[in-house]
Amino acid sequence: MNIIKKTINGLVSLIEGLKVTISNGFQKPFTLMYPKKKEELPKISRQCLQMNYKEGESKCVACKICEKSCPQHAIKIETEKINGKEVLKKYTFYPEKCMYCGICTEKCPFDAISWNQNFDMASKTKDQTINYKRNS
Amino acid sequence: MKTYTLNIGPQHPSTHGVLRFVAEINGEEIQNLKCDIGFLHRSIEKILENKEYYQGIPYTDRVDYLAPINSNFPLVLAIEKLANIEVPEKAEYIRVITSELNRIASHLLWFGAFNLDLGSFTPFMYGMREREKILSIFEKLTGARMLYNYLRIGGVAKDLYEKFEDDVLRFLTDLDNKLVQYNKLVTKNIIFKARTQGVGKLSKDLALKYGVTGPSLRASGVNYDIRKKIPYSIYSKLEFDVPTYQKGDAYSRFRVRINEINESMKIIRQCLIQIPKKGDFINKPPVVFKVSPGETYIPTEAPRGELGIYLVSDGTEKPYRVKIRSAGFNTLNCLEELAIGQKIADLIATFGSLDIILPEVDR
Amino acid sequence: MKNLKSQLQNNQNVKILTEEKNEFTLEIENNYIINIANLLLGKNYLSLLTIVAVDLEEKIKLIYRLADIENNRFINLQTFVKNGEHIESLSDLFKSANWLEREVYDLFGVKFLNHPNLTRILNPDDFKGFPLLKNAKKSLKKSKNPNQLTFF
Amino acid sequence: MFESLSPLTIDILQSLLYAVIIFTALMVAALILVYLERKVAGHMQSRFGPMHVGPHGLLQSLADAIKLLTKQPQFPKNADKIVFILAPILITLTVLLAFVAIPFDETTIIADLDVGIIYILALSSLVVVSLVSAAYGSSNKYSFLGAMRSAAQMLSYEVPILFSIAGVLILSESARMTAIVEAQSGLWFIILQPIGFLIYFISAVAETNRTPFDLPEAESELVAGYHTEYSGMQFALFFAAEYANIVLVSAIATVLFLGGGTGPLLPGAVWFLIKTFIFVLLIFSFRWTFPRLRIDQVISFCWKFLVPLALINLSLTAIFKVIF
Repeated sequence: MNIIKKTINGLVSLIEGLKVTISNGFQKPFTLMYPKKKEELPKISRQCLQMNYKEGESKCVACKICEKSCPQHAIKIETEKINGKEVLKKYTFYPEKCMYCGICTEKCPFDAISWNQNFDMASKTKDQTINYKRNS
Repeated sequence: MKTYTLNIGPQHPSTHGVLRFVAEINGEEIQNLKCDIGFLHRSIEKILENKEYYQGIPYTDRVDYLAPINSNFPLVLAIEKLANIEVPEKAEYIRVITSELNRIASHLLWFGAFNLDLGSFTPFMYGMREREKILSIFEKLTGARMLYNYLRIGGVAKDLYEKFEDDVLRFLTDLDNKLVQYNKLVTKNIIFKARTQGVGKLSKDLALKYGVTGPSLRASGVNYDIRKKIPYSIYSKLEFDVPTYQKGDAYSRFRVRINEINESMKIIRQCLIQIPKKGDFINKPPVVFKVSPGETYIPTEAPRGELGIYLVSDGTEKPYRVKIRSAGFNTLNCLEELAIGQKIADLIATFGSLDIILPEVDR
Repeated sequence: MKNLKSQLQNNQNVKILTEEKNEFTLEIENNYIINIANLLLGKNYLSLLTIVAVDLEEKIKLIYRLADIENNRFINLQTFVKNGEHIESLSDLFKSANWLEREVYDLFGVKFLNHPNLTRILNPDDFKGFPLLKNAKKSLKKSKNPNQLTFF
Repeated sequence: MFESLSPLTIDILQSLLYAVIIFTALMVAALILVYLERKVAGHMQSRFGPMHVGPHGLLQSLADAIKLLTKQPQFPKNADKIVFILAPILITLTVLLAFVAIPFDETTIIADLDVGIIYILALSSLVVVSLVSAAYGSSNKYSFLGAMRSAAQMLSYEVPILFSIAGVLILSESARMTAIVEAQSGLWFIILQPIGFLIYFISAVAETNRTPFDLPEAESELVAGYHTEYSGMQFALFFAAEYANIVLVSAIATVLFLGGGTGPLLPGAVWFLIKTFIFVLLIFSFRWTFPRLRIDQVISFCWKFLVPLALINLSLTAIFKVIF
């Protein structure tokens, strides 16, 4: 008798499980068909570092706080002297070194760098990772 | 009897990262087992010695990438203890809410991976589906899906966003319904029971001798939860139970973790009620930040057990030594003894039920 | 608890550094480690949770964190090992000591006597030097055949 | 044009035509089934399954087949090359040959053998030979373990299958497939033999190495079991054989228990396909719901539960038959 009871209980448990999976089969899938539909990323999502501009000029004053605070040394700042003042010449961001911790944007006192939601960062040349370059 | 050696891993479907077993096998029975670890050794302890205190936090994310906030926690607490920094109450609540959410996410992933080890694929997808919802909440809150770098010395990085409470509550009610389904699909399933009950029995004695902590210890009948026993943050103000089972087999470990999801949900609901609506979310330390010399050990309850940080400071802006005590290291050690006499299938089941991830073991 | 405290205070080899509600920090000479650990094991301190090693340039500080998990009591056993000195292994008393001591050996080069299998655990076997020492950069040398890693 | 041919030649030509049609149909069916399984599994797991190749991913398995066809065959270092190459051919051959005796309709059958069901059983027990030779040929420990498991499992489950079919044979009084179908014109045998059907179905799942009995290829333990070392077309043959095998056991179940190709309105072959299809879907949904058993549990479940139950069922059927 015990065996029969056990068998029936076992069968019932298996059928209950089947019910769950089959009923899930008729519900709407959770997947987002990625390349066709894209979820809008929240504004604070950290995907690619970008330089902020004000009236066509970079907000960066080349204080190098971000460069120093970056744990992975993913930021390189080159400066030059114009009229006796240190001015930003070239701001390079190395995405392959970056670990997207967000410390640089947090530390920046001038709101000169921020994150954008462009996670599709593949580019053909390394030059395109340079965020800012002064033409002179 | 002639035995032969079977090399399982480092590339193997169910080694949860990169682990290598060298098993001496007689037929299907394991006679001797050696674990070869270190494939994911990144020497995070050494890296932390060379970074300033605030720079070290993102590296602890990578200690246990399934529960980054729980791994941030001990380091932040240790620095605050040595530097005597007060944390605003709101920040404490945010920390607890996020770390409990992270615990749920980690357990959900484990739920899936364990079932995958036992050969059923669908629960894995269900676990991932629920975890994805948590990750979306975290993305809105912290700006990243997996490695958040959210806790800061003296608080958290960002304030809660506007609809955070609604999002979390909606997720929790959804998860309540889903857990009932999981119960039907997995917990009561006779094949699942046959595969896990009595498998990988970790006796209380053995668990204590190996220094096993966390859910695996609680499944062996020891009621030890650091959130209760050495309360940190605001856990002493919160009401929750510590699920404990006596048998110490894979099934008990499974039940403990599923119950822990429920307890975490309880904690989050309490926190959402008690959290002060106004107030600072961070007590910013000075820019040039130095920690007074000294040393301290802070244990916390991570999803996998006791995650502790031993911090030695020499008064400069960089730590002198950081030791990360990971739960997985001790737990994996006991697998070498547990596996003897088991079948290969049971080895995988036992290993899965112990919830070990290798980046935490190798650091 | 009080019983244990008085016993520890009477023991000449033990120095109580700090004392909290459920946590002691003791300092001992490294050749008494087996004795003291045995004593504590008898007092229901069954688990060795971790071994912390700190490199203090000329010597290495070892902190054994023992726990009586069921009664929520902890003891940090602190001892020093000078460069080139040995320390007795605890792997007979605590099962977890096996891997923990291997880890300390691997990263700091502390030699444990009577350890059943004192080999590298996190680093590959042919790794030279001990990476977590403060002067590790000098001692770290590239292995001769970087492409041929042998395990075990 | 055909008048000049002798009746024997016509017979042979007709059989050949049937054979070609059925074999191609089976290979196409395997492709469709792979697509179907992925789609069913996808929806059960609240995802879409293949979506990108063709509308709703319809051409996905075709693309996979082409990819596998164009791959260079790989041989492990210590492989026994002849055995290694022959094994996938052997398994496909055995499974396809079994279809010779399946009646899709009252008339659509290649060879209506007197011992049709026995012939099919004999062939399906040959499958294990090819699995073991695949493992032997590839000289891999995982393959070896998988093959040992499959040998133990498939040999054990032959026994309950035989007993459960014997019950049907007692009722139908013939081993000829068409005769079995005819015998069910009144009542389907699933009603007369519910326990026999259950035993057959469970054992059939075990015979096809599907979850919960997929130990020979248990991917979380043995990587891929007996076909760990196979790639390209050889792997595709194993794959096709697995799906053809599923169709085979479902077809047998349809013939033995669901009255084969009989039903109102629609032609017989369509009914046959519908019934088979239901079984196939059921086996698919098993795979995506249940965990895997352990080898000792599989064997003891067979010998301690299924075989005694099948024996009881068989003797009850015999007594029933003698009395009435």
